[in-house]
Amino acid sequence: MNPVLLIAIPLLFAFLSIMNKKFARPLLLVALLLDVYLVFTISKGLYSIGGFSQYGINLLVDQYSLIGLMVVNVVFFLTVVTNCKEVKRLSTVLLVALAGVNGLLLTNDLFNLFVFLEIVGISAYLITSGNKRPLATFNYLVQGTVGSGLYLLGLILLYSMTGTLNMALILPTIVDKAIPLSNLALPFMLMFIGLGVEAKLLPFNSWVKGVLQNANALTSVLIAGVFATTIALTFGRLLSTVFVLGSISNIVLVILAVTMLAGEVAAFASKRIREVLLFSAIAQSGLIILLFANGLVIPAIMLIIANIVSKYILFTITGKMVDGTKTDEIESLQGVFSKNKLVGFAFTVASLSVIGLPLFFGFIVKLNILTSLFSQYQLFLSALILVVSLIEGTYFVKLLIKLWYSVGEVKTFKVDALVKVVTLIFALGLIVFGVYTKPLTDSLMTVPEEMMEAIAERGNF
Amino acid sequence: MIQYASIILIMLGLYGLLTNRNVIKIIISLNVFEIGLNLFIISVGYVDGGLAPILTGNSTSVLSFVDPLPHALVLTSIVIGVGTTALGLAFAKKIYAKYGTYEIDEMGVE
Amino acid sequence: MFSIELVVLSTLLAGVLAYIVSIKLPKLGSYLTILASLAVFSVLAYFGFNNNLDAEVNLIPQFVLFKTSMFGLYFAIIVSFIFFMVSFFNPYFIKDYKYPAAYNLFYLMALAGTIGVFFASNFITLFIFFEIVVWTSMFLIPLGKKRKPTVTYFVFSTVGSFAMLYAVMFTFSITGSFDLAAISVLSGKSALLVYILLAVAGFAKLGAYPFYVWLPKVLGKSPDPVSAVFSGGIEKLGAFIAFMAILRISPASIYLEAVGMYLQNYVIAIFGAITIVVGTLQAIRQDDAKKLLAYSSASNGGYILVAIAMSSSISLTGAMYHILAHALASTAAFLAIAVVHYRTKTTKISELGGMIHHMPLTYMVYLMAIISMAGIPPMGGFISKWLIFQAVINKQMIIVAVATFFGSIGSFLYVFRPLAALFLGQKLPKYKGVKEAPFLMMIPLIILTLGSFYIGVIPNQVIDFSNKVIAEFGFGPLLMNEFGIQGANGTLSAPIIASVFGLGVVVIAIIFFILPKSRKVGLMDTYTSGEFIYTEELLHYSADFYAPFERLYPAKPLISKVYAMIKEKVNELGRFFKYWFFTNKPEVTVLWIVLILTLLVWGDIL
Amino acid sequence: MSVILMSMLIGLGVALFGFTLQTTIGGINRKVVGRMQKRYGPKWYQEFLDIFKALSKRAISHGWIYDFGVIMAVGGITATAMFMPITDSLVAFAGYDNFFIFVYLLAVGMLGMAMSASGSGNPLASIGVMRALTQMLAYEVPFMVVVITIIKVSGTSSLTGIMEFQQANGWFALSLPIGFGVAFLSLLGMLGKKPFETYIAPSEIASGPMVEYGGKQLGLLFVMHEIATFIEVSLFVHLFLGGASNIIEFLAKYFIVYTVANLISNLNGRFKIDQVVVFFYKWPLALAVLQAIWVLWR
Repeated sequence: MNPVLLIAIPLLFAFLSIMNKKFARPLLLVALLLDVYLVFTISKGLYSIGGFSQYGINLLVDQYSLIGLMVVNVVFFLTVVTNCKEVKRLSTVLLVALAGVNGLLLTNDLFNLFVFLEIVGISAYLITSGNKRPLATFNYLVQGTVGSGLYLLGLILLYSMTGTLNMALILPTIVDKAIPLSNLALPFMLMFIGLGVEAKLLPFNSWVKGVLQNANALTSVLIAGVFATTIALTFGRLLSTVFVLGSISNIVLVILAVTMLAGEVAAFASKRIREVLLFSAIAQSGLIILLFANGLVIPAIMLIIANIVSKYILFTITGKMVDGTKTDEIESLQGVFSKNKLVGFAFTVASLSVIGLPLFFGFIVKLNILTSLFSQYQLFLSALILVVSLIEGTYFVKLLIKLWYSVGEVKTFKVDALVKVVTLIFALGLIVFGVYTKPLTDSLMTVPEEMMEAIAERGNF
Repeated sequence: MIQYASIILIMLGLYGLLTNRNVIKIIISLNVFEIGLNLFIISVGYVDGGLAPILTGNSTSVLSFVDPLPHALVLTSIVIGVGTTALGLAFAKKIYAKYGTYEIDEMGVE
Repeated sequence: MFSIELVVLSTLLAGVLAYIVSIKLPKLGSYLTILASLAVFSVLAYFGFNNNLDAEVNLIPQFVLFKTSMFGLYFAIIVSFIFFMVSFFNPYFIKDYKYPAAYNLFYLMALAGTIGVFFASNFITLFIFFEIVVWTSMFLIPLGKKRKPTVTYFVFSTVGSFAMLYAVMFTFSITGSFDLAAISVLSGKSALLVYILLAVAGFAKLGAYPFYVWLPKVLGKSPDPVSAVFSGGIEKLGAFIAFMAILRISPASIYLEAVGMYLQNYVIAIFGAITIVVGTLQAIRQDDAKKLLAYSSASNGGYILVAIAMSSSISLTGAMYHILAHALASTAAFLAIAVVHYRTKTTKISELGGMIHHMPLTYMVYLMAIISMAGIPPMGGFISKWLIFQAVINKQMIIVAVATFFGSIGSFLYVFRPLAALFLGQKLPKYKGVKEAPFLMMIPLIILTLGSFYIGVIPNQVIDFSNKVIAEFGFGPLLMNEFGIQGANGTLSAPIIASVFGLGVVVIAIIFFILPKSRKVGLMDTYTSGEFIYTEELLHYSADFYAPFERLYPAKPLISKVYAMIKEKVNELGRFFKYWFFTNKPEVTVLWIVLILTLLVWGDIL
Repeated sequence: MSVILMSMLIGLGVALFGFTLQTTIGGINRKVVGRMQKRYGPKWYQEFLDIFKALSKRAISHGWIYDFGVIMAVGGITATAMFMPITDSLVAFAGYDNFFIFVYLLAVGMLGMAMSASGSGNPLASIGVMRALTQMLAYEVPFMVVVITIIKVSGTSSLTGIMEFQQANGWFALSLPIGFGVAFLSLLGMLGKKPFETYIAPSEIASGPMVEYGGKQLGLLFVMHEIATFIEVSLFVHLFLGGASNIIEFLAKYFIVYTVANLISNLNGRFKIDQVVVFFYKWPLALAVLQAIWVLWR
């Protein structure tokens, strides 16, 4: 089946949903179900839209995008299902967002990518507008627009040098035409910054705090889970198959390292649960991009998967918790899990996985990251990762202990059975994958090869 | 020449974003930035003395055409820009409804 | 044949089972922990002693590999024994916990983890189980009085385990192997780096200077059985790592002629010495009996480090012996205090008094434990300290010797304090109805005391075993004859000492009982220089016991200020980042973008 | 087995000898001090009379630990004394007269006494014990540093071995003069002689640990005190003054050491307990360490 359906169906349904508001939510669910079904049935290959072969827009389905699509669509679906109440007003926007997300993962064209970036961006602005913090959303909009503007500028510069927008053709063309690295520095830097804004890299991420600080379960999971994963995967593909970092690799590495450090340190200094989680999310995305920038695709994908699952659990539960207790100060949330043990269990498993303790998936990921880094002899970077993850562990443990053990009166909150089930299944998944990872690692094995093949064969033309 | 002009526009837009603390002015700066960008995109496709890229019966070389792709791109880009601006204005209205002012400094700390 | 894998897995399963059972019946679950740890101990001991443990791995996937070694077995038996002994206390404490089911689960998981560590054949396995121990035991801590020590424990443990991880990965990047033997291949600077990192890991877990800070916090505030397990069992993981680091890696460095050892070993010994002194000084001034014992644990860890660093047959035997002796004695002491805590609800020495009249058996257990901890014959601690002293003198490490003697004498001071003020002294009326330990608690108390006594009188079996262990590290056996251990400058005969001591006591006891009988009077019937004092509290000397001595040194160790400062700095940095980067102002982002681009373009032009 | 039994009997003999010896010399010393203070002084066997009188009296007991501690204390000290060589050939357990046995077995006795004293419930006793332990921490470390120098130089920690080494190579008092001085100060501390008698301090804490005792308990503790003194002084003689090859030589050296210590004691006032610690950790420890470094690391 043609992967374009993944984009087309949600878009079509979005139009339909405008016509009849009543059916908006069912349409969204149907679209999601269809997408999930499609994701598990489409076959790999390169699909050109409109038959223009390399001159037109191409969609690429390889192992990489397939994994991304599966993860993102499933989590998107579950997010919508577990937050039915909040979704109502946003159904159309979510449909558009779904199209954008799938497009980002599938597209093989730089400009098309920009378009999807804007689609995702605009839907993100709209989703966050539900937080009743218009100023924060406005900030997000301004920064997002500047970011994508810079990305556009970069890609035009690149186009003027290479004459193509096909992602698979750019690297070969650069090699063919022997374009000097110094010329490439500016366009790639611009694109890096552009995507960096969306990927929450430090100094371009001042929007994150305002947006996520006040987000509910739906918004935060979508922004920090689904969108962040999509952007990270897109970023990853660009970094591994398109970008020639060359002379800017130092700046990039510094930016990423600082992002990681700043995120964790800021989380350490935070006293509100959502703030802690959002800063931690920033640090994680810094780490993910850092891995991509070092060419470590497999660990990066593993981290992305671990990240989206644990972020789903953490943000969903936090969202429900904040809804129920009307506070997100950790001090006043003390002991909440003593009344909600199952939810607490899922939360604990997710955070232990994020910290990277054994028996949980995060541990396997961490081990993989470090093994790969050390096989590149990246001594400094791995030391930094360890230091950072020590800080991370510290505040997560602090948080967990506070949430389990009360000092004074304990606040309560209600969680639907569905949320409980989903978070528990995810938590169990983290444990299962933490003990038995073989299927996952096997399916990841071929990713880098396939990515490189696409370039080597010049997109099969 | 037009490239320099567009770069100056981009710079102006960024400068506006840096210095303005008024929601509407920020949106305008954003627009200036985008216009600069769009001009730049068109300028990339420009070929001195080139023809419009329309296949006629005459046997003109393909190389003498201006590049049509940037024109296509810029259309999309303009559309997106308009969309963003509209959204920005909508948010501006919401902000005004909430705080009663467009000056960010007067809104107090959020 | 019995496979290690099976032991580990079935312990984990038993943990899960105990968890499920204790959701409804916490007490039954805690009895399960007794059974499970008994099973683990007896399987390890039985099959281990008969060399019949199977290292094959069939069920656990991937890179987990086990192997049997005398070294691992020695530790595994000790630690599983401690877990078994302590588990007898679980049924009594379980009802005080907020999450009893979780306690039972984590207790057994921690046990499984430690077994895994000791039998690991490659570093990945070692690290996995090490971390399992860290996080499972971490969740045991907050069930006690305070939550904060959990974080402290996590930080220090993680510093250690990350240092180890780095060392492991670094070794891997050079040798391409995760095998435990790979570290021996290293040379030059990389060997030194791995050496230091592994030493840090050992230090952190053992609670050596400068990482001892977590010990008093964790051991002082955890539930009592947990403190005992930490002190007797989990802490010994550090010794295990330190053994490997110091004995398996030999980075070439300066050889110190005067003490006959390499510089890095000497540095370790010095750190061990500092640990001894700091631990002793702090233990002397503690008012909380558990904290006092915690500092004493730190100080004893220092002895183990000093002994390992000297790396000779005598010193290594001393280290092995000390690990066993300290595990038995310190667990017994912690459990004795746990009984007091269980009955009186306090562990503050200054609030207690005259417990001996309520719980004489507990008192005797504590007495024997501290005799062993202070290194006085005829208990196990004497032999280990004697061996360590022999080695210290043999290596002529004068500075270290000063510390070891100081620690040894200092231990009289601190162990006597709970004895004098908590168990002895006036019988305070507020503890009138307090009873002796319940029957189930007595079992481990008595077994531990007898064990401590046995290894103090007949050291042959232990030394045989430890000779096999040190042979694995390439050291010759310690010579022994029927009565004595052959040291560097003398022989020690534990049975003779014990029997002479016994004879002395018997002779004097006979004389004592022949002499006219004394009239029994109350404790208030004492000489008070003519004052009339009617309340027991006023005649009880327990607060600020060593006040004159305590005045001579600062109350708070300097290093804890350093840690507080580090924490504050991280916090400050976090606030700095939050202020400068997460401001909710778009112009900041734009500014940074412009700056970076300017930098880039400028750099290009230049 | 019979060898051990024989040794044990000899050991008991040594302990009894030590008790008799020290009690006698103690009595003589009381006379010496009396003469110094222009008094006549008691008879030389006065101490025996005191002890036996105390032993024969009925007294009070503060509970089982009070009695048990006394037995443990005297038993422990007796056991320690049983290992003590008198001359280089007269030793009960040849080959096992390890220096560390004395240090640690002595501690058993001390612990027993401290336990018994604290068990009496008298705070003055506890204070005395606290001071005694603190003082022990003070004098023991410099002493041990000196002793390890001796052990390392002579290559053995057996007292007879050290004696033999000195008889061949000269006294340690002469070859290690600094250590000798330091050890003598420590000896004063061990014996509880002024200026280090803070833990007894009769006028201040009413004899400290001993405050509650009377009757047989007191008598046994006197016995213990005498034997402990015997052990400490003999240790000093064996370690520094070349030991003895016959009993007369031993008696002479023993008498001189004890009398000098006693005389010095009578010329001094009393330190406070923290002053004792500071005193020992300042110069004696520094000198002992310096000497050890000079001798061993050269």
